[in-house]
Amino acid sequence: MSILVDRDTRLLVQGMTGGEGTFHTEQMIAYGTTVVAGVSPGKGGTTHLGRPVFDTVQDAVAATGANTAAVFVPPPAAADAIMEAAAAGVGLVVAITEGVPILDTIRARAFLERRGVRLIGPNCPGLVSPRHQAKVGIIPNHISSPGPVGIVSRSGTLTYEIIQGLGRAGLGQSSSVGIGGDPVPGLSFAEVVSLFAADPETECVVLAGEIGGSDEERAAELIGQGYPKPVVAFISGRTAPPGKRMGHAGAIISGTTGTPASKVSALTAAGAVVADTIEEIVELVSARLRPRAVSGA
Amino acid sequence: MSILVDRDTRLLVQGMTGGEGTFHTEQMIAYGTTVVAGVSPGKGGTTHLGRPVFDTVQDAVAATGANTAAVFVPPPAAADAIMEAAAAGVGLVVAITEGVPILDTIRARAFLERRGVRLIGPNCPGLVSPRHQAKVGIIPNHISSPGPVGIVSRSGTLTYEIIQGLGRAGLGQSSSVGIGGDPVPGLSFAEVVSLFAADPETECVVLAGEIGGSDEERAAELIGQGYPKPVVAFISGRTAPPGKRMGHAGAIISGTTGTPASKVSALTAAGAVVADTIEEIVELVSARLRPRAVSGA
Amino acid sequence: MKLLEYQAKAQLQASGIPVPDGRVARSAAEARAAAETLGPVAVKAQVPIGGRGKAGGIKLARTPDEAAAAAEAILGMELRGYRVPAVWCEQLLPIAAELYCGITVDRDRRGLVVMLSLAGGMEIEEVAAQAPERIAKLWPDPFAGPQPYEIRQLVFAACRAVPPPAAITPARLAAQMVPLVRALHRLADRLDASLCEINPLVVTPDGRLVAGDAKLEVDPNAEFRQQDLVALAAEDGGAATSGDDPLEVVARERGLTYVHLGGEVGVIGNGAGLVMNTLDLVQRSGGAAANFLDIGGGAKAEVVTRALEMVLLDPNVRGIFLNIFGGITRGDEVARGVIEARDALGLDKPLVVRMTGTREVEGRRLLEAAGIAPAASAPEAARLIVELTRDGRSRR
Amino acid sequence: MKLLEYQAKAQLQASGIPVPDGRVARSAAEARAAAETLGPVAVKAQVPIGGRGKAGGIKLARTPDEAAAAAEAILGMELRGYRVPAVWCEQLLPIAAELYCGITVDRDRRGLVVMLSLAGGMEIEEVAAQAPERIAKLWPDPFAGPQPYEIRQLVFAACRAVPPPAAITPARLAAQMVPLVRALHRLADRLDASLCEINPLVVTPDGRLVAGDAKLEVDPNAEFRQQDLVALAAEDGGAATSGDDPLEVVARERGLTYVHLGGEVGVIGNGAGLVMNTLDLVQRSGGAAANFLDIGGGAKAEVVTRALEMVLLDPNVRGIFLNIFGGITRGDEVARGVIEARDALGLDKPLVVRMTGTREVEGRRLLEAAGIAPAASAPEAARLIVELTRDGRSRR
Repeated sequence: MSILVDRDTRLLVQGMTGGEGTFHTEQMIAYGTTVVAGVSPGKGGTTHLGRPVFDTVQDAVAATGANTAAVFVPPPAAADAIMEAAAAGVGLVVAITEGVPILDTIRARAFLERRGVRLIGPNCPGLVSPRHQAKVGIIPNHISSPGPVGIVSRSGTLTYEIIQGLGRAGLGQSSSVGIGGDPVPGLSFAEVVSLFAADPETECVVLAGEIGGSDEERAAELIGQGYPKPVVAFISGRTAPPGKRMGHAGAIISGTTGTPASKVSALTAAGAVVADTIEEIVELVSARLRPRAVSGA
Repeated sequence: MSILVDRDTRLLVQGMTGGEGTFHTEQMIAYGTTVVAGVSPGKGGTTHLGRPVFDTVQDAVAATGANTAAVFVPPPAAADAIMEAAAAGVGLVVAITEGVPILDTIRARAFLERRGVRLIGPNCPGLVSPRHQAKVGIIPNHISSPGPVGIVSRSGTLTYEIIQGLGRAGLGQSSSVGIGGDPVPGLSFAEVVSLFAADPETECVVLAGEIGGSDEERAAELIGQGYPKPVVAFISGRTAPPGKRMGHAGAIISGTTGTPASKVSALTAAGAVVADTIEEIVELVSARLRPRAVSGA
Repeated sequence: MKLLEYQAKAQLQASGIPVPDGRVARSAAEARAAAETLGPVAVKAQVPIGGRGKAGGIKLARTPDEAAAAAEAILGMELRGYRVPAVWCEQLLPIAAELYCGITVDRDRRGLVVMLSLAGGMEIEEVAAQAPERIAKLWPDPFAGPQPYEIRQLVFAACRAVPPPAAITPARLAAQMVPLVRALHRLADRLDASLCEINPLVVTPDGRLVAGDAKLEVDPNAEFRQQDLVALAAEDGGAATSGDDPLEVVARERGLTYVHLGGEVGVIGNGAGLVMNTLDLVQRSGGAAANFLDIGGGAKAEVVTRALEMVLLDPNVRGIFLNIFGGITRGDEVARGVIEARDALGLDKPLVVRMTGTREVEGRRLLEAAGIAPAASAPEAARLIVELTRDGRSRR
Repeated sequence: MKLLEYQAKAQLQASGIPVPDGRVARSAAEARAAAETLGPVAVKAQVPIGGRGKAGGIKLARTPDEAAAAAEAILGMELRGYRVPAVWCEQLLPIAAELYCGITVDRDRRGLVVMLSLAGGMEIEEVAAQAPERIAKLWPDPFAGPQPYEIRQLVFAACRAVPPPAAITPARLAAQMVPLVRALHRLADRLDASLCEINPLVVTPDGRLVAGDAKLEVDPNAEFRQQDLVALAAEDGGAATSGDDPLEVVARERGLTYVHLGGEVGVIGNGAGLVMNTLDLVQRSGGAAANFLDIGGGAKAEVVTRALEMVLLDPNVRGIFLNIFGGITRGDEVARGVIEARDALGLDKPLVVRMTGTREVEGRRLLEAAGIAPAASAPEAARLIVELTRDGRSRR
């Protein structure tokens, strides 16, 4: 059993017959994910990549018992696809689509929350649990390996960097979760960090945040309340230009949170160690997983 | 303990400072109901009928611990008032207002259902539980008396007729509930009938329905599943002109339900006795509460 | 309140739903002019009833002359009690199939329901009665409205129930129905429509959807915030209501809930349930009610006066049964209205008042002081008024 | 995408929110004509920045001559990098108090937030920082929107935090704020606004609310369905963007996510996090990034070509660091774009490519075949490009 996907995951792919959908579904199948269906309105009754295609998620769930959905549909229809999956009864929706209007995401997120359905993304790379050969999303197949590190990150490409860096040091992952880079994501850092706390496969957590918002600060609050596992954090964008201000309202809402300094100090105060580079993440994780080797060095 | 209101009821009255609100709040206080607050936006901080008045239900609940709301505000603002009460944390909202647009009621009803808050009305006379000296609404004070009969009715004035008829025969009520005459009511016949089933104070139930809709049929379904108490039913409007048809859609939706014949036969099949007049209701209830006296007559 | 076809179609069109091009004509000349612009047209009587075609209220016209002749024939004709004030001249549609799409209130589900059937057209009610499974339904969330995925589910379900015509694939139908249903729902929401119906929803041979007919009914409780529609419905000389019973038209103008029934006992009461029960009581006593008149809750003296005046407009009324059980309505107010009306109108017909409930004592005292003896109970009052109206004696 | 004040006010007015009467003027003559109609006016520079008054972008004019002079002075001036293309001449408002009312995205609460403060006006940001409790907030349900009762709660809370001015009672403020906030929220919803702000929201001495200024920002992700606004923002010669960095203007026209930073290392990568980290790496290696350019997920060869072209428009760029970690983006596509661009542009500056992830092997093979050796890691690539740009040597 993993945190969100495992051998019991039965995945349907919304937008499977499109270009990106096809490519990444092939990759997920190759990785070992149990892909049971595709959904493309109007293509019901056909087959694609050896999987049955349905007009609606409702039909796909009824016919295949799918319990997880990956969304590869274009931005104008993405939020609707997310809600469709949730209404049809899947328990987890992973929305890869980039460029979803924020008001759409806000509504879809609220819709899923009311139904107790988990959302990852949108604008995210998805997640992978290597030991279970279960991947939902677009994290490249060859970089992950099974191991004790749980990764949660806002950025897709940084997630890959961290996976690869850990891998080169011989450190595999329990699960790697890219929660997405949009201002309003589905699952938050704090929620994934909570899942890792209860996950026996995870021994150390890597949290890779970014400037903006205060989700990292929220996760720090949780970690500060006595988190049972070591947490290595990383904040990217420390030298990036400050984002465009959103009028007065942005300042009123964000207050003093959102800056790299705010995030680093909140995480440090909570007991996490904060790495300055991806190489340092790898070193710090190694040290926490093999404390004797380090103290004896 | 009664079904919905009792000595623990702490009532706030929305629209208490208006004409109808004032009159009926006086009546409720006179009856013995614990009225703790009034709500009239802009009149916060004043006192009316010896009760504090607040600008918002939120304030009223915070200050007085009100757990029940009566709504006397005019139709344009009634649904909003209902939702305000529910959002502020009361458990029961009794909406007296007549003439609420149906789409407003639909939304308010859904809003309350999601929060697990009970709604009675709108366009209803409210309810009274004589033994507990608790009345919320506009049922005249002097007609009710404590006793074993639970009444649930769509029509306000018919409710009074039945209460009065029973009273003249020496039969008091456990609770009398007017669920309201609008096409989309809050609590349904079936829901109130369920409450009476579990209410030790109620020995016999009077269900007074009307032509239109199929709530009586729904209650009959429930009663048919082995209801533990005798039910005397009454359907008014048997000689009334058929209502205006709502285009094709009305026919498509209503099917064969909604006619007096449909209701009478459903209730009879479920084991209820159906009275033809209010006088007959009284006779039938008497017979069920004092079977020996009747069989010996 | 019902809108006429052309009014409803204007609302649909403003919402982005395709409707055929057309013109309103109130004379043969106007119909001729319309046909000159539009080409072959259907000339359709503008009355708020269904089945106009079967009743002779719709004629096809290939030329302007035919259009003028059709308008000549239809204008002023009476269709189920409605005199036709105007015709709608509309370009003929090539029809591959007729669907049904409607939104109305589903009392059982406590919300709006969207219905779609590929077996639309004139026989939809039979379909509903005989094969309800051929109609797909969707109950949208009252705050969110129908979501695109729900509408796609509706369309694919409707296409499973009744195979779509060759002119349109399920996917193409879904692509057009998503915006159409959303627009229709927004319209229902914005206009407080208790019915918003397109039947037939025409599929053209090239696979487009066009509203062949349209019905729009507005919730009377919402008229206070739909004053534009109230004005619209009153246009065309109150076309939407002009065919009603003349007494009911007067009652509506006076803001009274009145239904004309044709008997001799005028019935007034407060609360629909009580008035319906009063009708039942009159019938049981061997009488026939002249009308249903509900003065509602909280009625003031002035409303009672207007109600009495209204009932007396019916020349068949031989006496009045006023049945009041006060809750929000107060006996003293009612009594004042009764006395005022009697005095003002010089009432010379039997009046039986049954009054109980809130301010009953005060009300009875007022009535008695004015020489009107209230009856002891509703059944007794019914027996009394039937007796009094049967032999024509005045109670005064 | 930001609208100018006059554009935002037109949207408010169409939504039923009161705004002062005004005219746009693009010349002194037009400003004079406006003042002749309007009387005494404020002449306001139309640039998408705050604090225009302090920067000299707003002048009061009592006469048409003064208005012409004010327009003459303001038109064409540069305010924080924006050249003023137009002025908004607006009737002077009598002001009893200035409130703040805004709707924006609250990332923490995962939804829109409505904010109201009776301490509005220029100092609202200080209020937010020093006394945030003086700003009342409401988080509406994303489907239902703000309900009247919630808005009343907001208003009464705001009046508890800051006492209302004598000109208006809390009840009267609530009565006006209910429709105003609902209209503002509908506007935000309809226009995909991530910010919809009225500051100051003026209370006139007779207790009316009028929008003294207005800001409206549209979510760039929603531009596909807000084409009217895109066209509007482009009017006035692209007024809303004309003051931006010229390279950024070009990038926006080309559909690229580009921020000009001023250093000498051009940075291109896929994913904001990765690009930000790349900037960090360049800085750590002692270099300075010329720009931030995120080609996003799933970029095709053609996008890579455009990105390289874009970066090379900056004359300060002495070399380029292309950092790709393929997920949805594929290495072979990127490699093709790099090769195409190099050949088409005759690239003569150092180019360091770091590529890993999806189709990494195919991408590296293509690059190597074209004579471009990919770097082994991102830190190594950063060190390399900084070294190459520092001494100006070409890697080719």
